[in-house]
Amino acid sequence: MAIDIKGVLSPLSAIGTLFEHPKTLTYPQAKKDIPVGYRGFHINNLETCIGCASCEEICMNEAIDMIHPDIEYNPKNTSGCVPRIDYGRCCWCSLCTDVCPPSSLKLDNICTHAECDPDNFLYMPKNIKNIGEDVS
Amino acid sequence: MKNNLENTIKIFHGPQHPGITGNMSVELDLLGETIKRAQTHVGYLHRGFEKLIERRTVVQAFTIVCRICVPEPDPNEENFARAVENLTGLEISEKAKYIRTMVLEMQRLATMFLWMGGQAGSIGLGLIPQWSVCDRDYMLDRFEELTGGRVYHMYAFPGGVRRDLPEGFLERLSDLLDYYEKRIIVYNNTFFDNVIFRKRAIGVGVVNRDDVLKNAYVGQTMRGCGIKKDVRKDMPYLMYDKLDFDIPIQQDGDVYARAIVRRDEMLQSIRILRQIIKQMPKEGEILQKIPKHRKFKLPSDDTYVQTESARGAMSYYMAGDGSEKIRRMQVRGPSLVHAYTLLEKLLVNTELADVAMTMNSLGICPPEIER
Amino acid sequence: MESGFYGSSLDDSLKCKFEESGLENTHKIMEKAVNWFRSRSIFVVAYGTGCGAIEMPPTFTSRYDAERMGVIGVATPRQADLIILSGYLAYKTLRRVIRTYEQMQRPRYIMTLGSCPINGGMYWDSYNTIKKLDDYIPVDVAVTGCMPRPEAVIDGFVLLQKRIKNGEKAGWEKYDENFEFYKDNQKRVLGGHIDPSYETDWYNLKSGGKA
Amino acid sequence: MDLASKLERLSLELVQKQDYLYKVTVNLERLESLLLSFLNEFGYITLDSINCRDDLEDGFFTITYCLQTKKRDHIVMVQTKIQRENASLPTMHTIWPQAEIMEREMHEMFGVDFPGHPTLIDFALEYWDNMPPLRRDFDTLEYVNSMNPFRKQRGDALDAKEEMKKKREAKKAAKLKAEKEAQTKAALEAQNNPSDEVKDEE
Amino acid sequence: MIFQIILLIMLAYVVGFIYFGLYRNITARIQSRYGPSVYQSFYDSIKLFSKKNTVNFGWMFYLGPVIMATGAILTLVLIPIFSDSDFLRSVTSQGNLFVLLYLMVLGPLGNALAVGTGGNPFGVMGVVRGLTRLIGLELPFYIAVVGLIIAANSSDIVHIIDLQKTTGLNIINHPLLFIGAMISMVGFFGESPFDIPGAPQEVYSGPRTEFSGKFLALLMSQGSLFAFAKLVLIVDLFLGGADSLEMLILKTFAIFVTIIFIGVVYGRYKVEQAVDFLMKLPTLIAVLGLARVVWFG
Repeated sequence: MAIDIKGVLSPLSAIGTLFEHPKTLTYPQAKKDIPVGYRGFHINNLETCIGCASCEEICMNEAIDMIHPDIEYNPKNTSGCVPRIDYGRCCWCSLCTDVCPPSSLKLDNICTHAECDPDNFLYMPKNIKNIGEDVS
Repeated sequence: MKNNLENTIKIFHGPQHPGITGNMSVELDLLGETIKRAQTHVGYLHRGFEKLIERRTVVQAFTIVCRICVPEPDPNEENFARAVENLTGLEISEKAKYIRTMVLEMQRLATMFLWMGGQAGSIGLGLIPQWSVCDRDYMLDRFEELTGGRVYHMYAFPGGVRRDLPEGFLERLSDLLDYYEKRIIVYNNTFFDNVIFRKRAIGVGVVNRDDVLKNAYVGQTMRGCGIKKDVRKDMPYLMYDKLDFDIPIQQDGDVYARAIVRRDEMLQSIRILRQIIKQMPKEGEILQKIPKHRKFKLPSDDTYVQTESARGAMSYYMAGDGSEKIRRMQVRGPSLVHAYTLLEKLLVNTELADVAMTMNSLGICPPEIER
Repeated sequence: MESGFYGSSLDDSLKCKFEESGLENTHKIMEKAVNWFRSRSIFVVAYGTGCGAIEMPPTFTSRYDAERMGVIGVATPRQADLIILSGYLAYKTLRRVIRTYEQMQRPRYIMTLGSCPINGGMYWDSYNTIKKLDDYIPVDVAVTGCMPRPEAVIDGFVLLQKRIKNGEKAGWEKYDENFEFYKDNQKRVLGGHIDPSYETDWYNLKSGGKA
Repeated sequence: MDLASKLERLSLELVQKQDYLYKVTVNLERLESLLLSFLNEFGYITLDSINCRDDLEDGFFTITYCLQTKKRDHIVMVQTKIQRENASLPTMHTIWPQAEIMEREMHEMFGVDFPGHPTLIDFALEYWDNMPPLRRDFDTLEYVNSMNPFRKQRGDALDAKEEMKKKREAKKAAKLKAEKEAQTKAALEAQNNPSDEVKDEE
Repeated sequence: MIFQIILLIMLAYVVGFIYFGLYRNITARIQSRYGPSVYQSFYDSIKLFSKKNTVNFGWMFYLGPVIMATGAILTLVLIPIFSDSDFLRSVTSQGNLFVLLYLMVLGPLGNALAVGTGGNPFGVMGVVRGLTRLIGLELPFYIAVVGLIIAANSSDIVHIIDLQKTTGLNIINHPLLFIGAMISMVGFFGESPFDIPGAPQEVYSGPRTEFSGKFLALLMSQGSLFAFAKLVLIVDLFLGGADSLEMLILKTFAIFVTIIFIGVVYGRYKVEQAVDFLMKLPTLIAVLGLARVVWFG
């Protein structure tokens, strides 16, 4: 009866991890830095959005609707509409931001959204000039 | 023949089962614990990708292809991009080629870590998945920086890649590789050398060497049988002909041999990545300027491209029809043949306890079987 | 469906008993305590119905470690409180999901990951996937993202725990109340074949063909 | 290449598509014998995949068999065309076992029949009673709309083109209106103060 | 007396659950994460008691957990907890090792009875695996116990404890017997490499597949009671018992941690591999120990 001594003993080295610090991110308390450039939720600078609907056109998920905004927007907006994104459709491919002519539509690095009612996933992009500024 | 199945009980291994790789099921006829017949069922993940791609333009279809195989999206993107480039005759710059090669190898490492978790979990070694999935996460962090996506990168665009390297990225990647080299020694001690894994895996799920070439088994299944073939060497694409690496092989063709091949491939991936970090050109065009706002017109022609994914050769057939849309794209992943022709054969006369292990070692990925 | 003996604490009969003896407050406190314990211990059966299955391992292993919040994976639906449907559902999967869900014991909850179960997601024009999951089974928490990061999944757990703690009306109660509605929808989309079929005689097919 | 001359003897042309990719086109009658000679004579022992393409406009399916040698250093595509109506192909599962599953899939997705194939039953779909879904005349969006309702909250979406037009027209109208108003104003002013003008003239 | 028994059960319940919580925490730390709260098992068990059961497999199915709990409680009551005090002495003196060894098998039999009526193929498969494994587990453990009985010339546990005070601890006197008993104890605790009955990758939760709600809670409670009983048994037999609560907890915890460490780092044997292993190595060690006892005293 041959005994694989190495095979029996070497796994025991794993017990040493008991005295190491855990690698866990305690998420709701400690948040990980999500790098700039992460494809998170949408932001739209209404001061520069021209309402051209390029984003609506390129989106193959038909996730983007053009609607009239409640707040003040760019007076040069050609259609008077700004995009609203259905997060029951979006796949965060960022094609809409790639084709945006004035680069007003961007992706922020905020990316968590949980909701009890599945009807509440129509997302109005936050009106922020640049990523990082005034995320409130 | 029918007598074999008398007195058997029929159980379903899946689709909701901790021991199955993804959402598929294997119908097993058991006599005691011994399997007398196995039958694969797929379709739980069928989305009709090939239909969806026909409805979309090239640019729109680009975002959908990476979903074809969930654990490793990048070979899909690479295949798609290369097929479009072949059809339209686009040439990409050297830097873009290097970046794509780097992404593919990073993805290979990440997938291998996930596989290691699955393989160890299938023999009840709950420690290794906890470690290796965490280690994979560090690679996903690098992906997050580079591509902006954690799992689905949507990075290798036809004509190049979508973004340039962030500042200091290569140094951070190099640090991660140092860490991985240390970790692989730890995994070697705790998992590959583990007496239980050796006892369970050696001599189980032996693939017949004569079948391998004819039945189009690929990847580690093939290399575990001692056949030294790899798409990266035989039909080099991107920068693989300028990089120095070996193809690890094992002779036994069992689960353990495939595990060792995978471990050695991880080391080779690290070696390739180190070379890429050294050779990465500073300057270069990231994405080809494509006239008319990234609109591709595919000629009415067809092509067939192959990429070595972490589980074997993955091929795309693509045909255009002179318009912006793709006439037909067919995916032939490594799992299709493995999950049907091979798995059904391998499981007969093994035991219920071996099912999860065998399945994991074949690298079966259900979303890619049925698309 | 429920027999007296195997029935439970904190159901209506118990409530009546408490009320008869004038102990409504005790019952309320008990219920609150039980809700707290329920929120602290959630047994999860993770059904990898779609792409989201790839973010389940990081959530439950050492990087994000959902277990520290009392969210613990179990193997069988019988023991589970929460089923995670991670991604789009093909019709074939929906049959299994309904079956799995109905095997779970009350109180039971459903959490969906990704945008696909909400409104079709990127497979909105696919002929084989479900577009609005909450028509067929009641969804308690939906997490959007493609795929949702483990952080988002944990946010979903936190939201669910808050709901359970507050004793809000959960999906399983809706399912029991509107059983006909859900069954009608299921029948409409699954064409009456709600149970999975495992009837093909593979072996005879094969040997008959090859002989 | 050696294969090219061999194929020339069979009066078939080998086309090089990419560095590692070659293509042979053959008609359906000769397909089976050609595949057999690829396997037995030319050494192409691996069947990598069978692809099917629906050329709806021309009324046929294009079938591609991808073959590889033992060395696996190049791929040969053997291509043939079959009629779309009552499509039927010889089955290859006796030669290559993996063809069984590929043909089963093709049967389900395109409705191609394989006489002699033992397991032509469901592959991925369950209780499917419509047209084979990958045929191009199957409209998946129409099927989806008949089966699954989408959410109704998005009813307030506007057509941006229409809005643009509307806004442009509104702008134009506003401009016109302004012009008109200016004109009428001027006219009114002119009417109201004819005396002034007269005076001015004077 | 009744009061003492109730006190003992409560003690075992609390200690068992906290041990289970610690088990989760230590495992989690080795897996480099934090793990759940130490009291998580309490939460689980209270939550499970508050669940509604809608499945009905008949009375036999629900008697299974009850039989198992009975086995666990009886085992617990018959083991002397403290060596020097009079606590529960009159009950423990009624039993001896043979009764205990019988009672330890009662649980799995009750389980088999219940799962058989449940009719779930995975449950039945798990039970068959469990019973097969039991054959292998019992052999080295019984041999070790027989060795101790011969050495002490008595099957009374109290006597064995008392004897260790004069002759020294059995772990030092009879190390081979201890190793044999410990290896099978790893299996009795359902730890890797002998955790085949409930292997989730193969048979879901094995025997527990159909149990839910209150009955699962009962199973968990009896599991922790029984775990405590087994730990105390090992401490009594090999570590000379304990004369105070602190000593008891210290000694049982040492044994427990050893078992956890073995369970964490190894994978899972297949059932016949497990029996094969248990029949060979631990049995051989135990037999050598027995021979040493018989020939050299």
